[in-house]
Amino acid sequence: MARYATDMRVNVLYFGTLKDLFALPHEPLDVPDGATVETTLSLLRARTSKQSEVWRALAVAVNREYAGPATVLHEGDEVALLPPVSGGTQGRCER
Amino acid sequence: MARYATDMRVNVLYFGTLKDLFALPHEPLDVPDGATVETTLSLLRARTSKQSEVWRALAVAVNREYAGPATVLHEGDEVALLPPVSGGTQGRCER
Amino acid sequence: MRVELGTAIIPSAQVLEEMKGSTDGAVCVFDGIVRDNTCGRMTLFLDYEAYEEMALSQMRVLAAEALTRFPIRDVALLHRLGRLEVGETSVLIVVASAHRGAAFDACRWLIDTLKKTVPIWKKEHFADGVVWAAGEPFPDEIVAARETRETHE
Amino acid sequence: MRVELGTAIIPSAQVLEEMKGSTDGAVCVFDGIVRDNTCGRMTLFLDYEAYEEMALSQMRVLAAEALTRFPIRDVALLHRLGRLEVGETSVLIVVASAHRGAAFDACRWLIDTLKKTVPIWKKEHFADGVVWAAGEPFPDEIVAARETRETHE
Repeated sequence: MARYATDMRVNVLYFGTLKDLFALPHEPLDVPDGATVETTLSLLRARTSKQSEVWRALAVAVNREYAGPATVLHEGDEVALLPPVSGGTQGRCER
Repeated sequence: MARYATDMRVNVLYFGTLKDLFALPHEPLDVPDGATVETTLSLLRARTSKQSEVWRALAVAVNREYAGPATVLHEGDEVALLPPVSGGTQGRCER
Repeated sequence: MRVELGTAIIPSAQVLEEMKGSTDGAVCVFDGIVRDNTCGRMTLFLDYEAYEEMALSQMRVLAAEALTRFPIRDVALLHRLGRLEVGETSVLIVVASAHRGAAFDACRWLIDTLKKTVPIWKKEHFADGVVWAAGEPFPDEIVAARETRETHE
Repeated sequence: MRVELGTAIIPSAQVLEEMKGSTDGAVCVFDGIVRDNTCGRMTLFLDYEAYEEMALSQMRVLAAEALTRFPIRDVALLHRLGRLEVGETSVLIVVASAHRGAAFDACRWLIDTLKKTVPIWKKEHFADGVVWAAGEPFPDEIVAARETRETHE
């Protein structure tokens, strides 16, 4: 992706299944000035094929706090893509 | 209390405040043949004065099982008078 | 199922470890300990006494009923008697289960039911006096005195 | 307040004993341990990973919120990371309180909320394969992707 003068750079972090999907734990990403969480997700989503499930229940943290889709990003932000968490012990069986 | 030919003897056990009230942990008691838990409680109650509070919330166990007022007693039964229990830890403050 | 009633110190930590099994995902513990006060009144120590034979059998009935009512694997239910100092455990409940919801539900049901139905009483020795602790009312089905009261008062 | 996230074994029994205070009447513990199976599928071990800085700060927020929401005295919240064997503790919650109701309520709220909001994931290593465990859905207020999904699908 070319970098324009009006782009800014954020650091994207992948966890859980997303880390496997993108085959890396984090990467710098150039996004348009004024980009939101939603814009960024769309950009990333466009780079993968057919993995719709993982995108459905995703949460995003910006600088280590949960952030809604309309959140505006800034140069240097840490943007983490978080699949549904599964700490604690194992959950119930789905039957 | 005189013992009649038709009386039977049960063993009465006192716990908690009742043990203090009767000033002993247990005693044999002669009750009429066919006496119920209720009859027995009435007999005992007649022996004490003004201690109405303790009788209100009493439970009775016959031979180590909770028994209702209509339960009929038999010769040799173990009849325990139980004030409200307070096992576990201390309860809430009543304010 | 482990049910005990006696004067020995309850080894909470050890019971917790011993209750864990390989099919368990959740262990819920209730450890009831002697507070240094009741409603601000300073406690020196407590003295627990029981209708021992009945209390132990009631505890066994409760533990067995918990195993029937809730999808849990195992239960420990221990109550101590005699003189207990501040900070010591009077009652310990441990429930082991595959899933946490049942473990919490069973543990809470056990302590709530024990406190209303198991014949154990305590004398509170305060800095300024001694009293039998007020118990919670018996559940309706085991109040023997109700009809007596209504008939004779 | 004791909040820890790391690879060291969680000493459940020790934390339980250390959390007891003289004003406490009730201690409620949730000890989450690694089961030997998930829905009948045999587990070899689990591998927990976290967004560590965020997970730890979220755990601190939860513990502090529990102390505000419930009338309790103290909270311990420990989660382990890395490879865990069957029977080992992955999460430990201990709540100490004067009364039992609050201790139970806070303990359960903590594990339920932790499991939905603290960024920790686990890979289940089964005898016949490896999968990321399916998490519970995020609470509505933190699902970032909802509008994206609706707009772009």
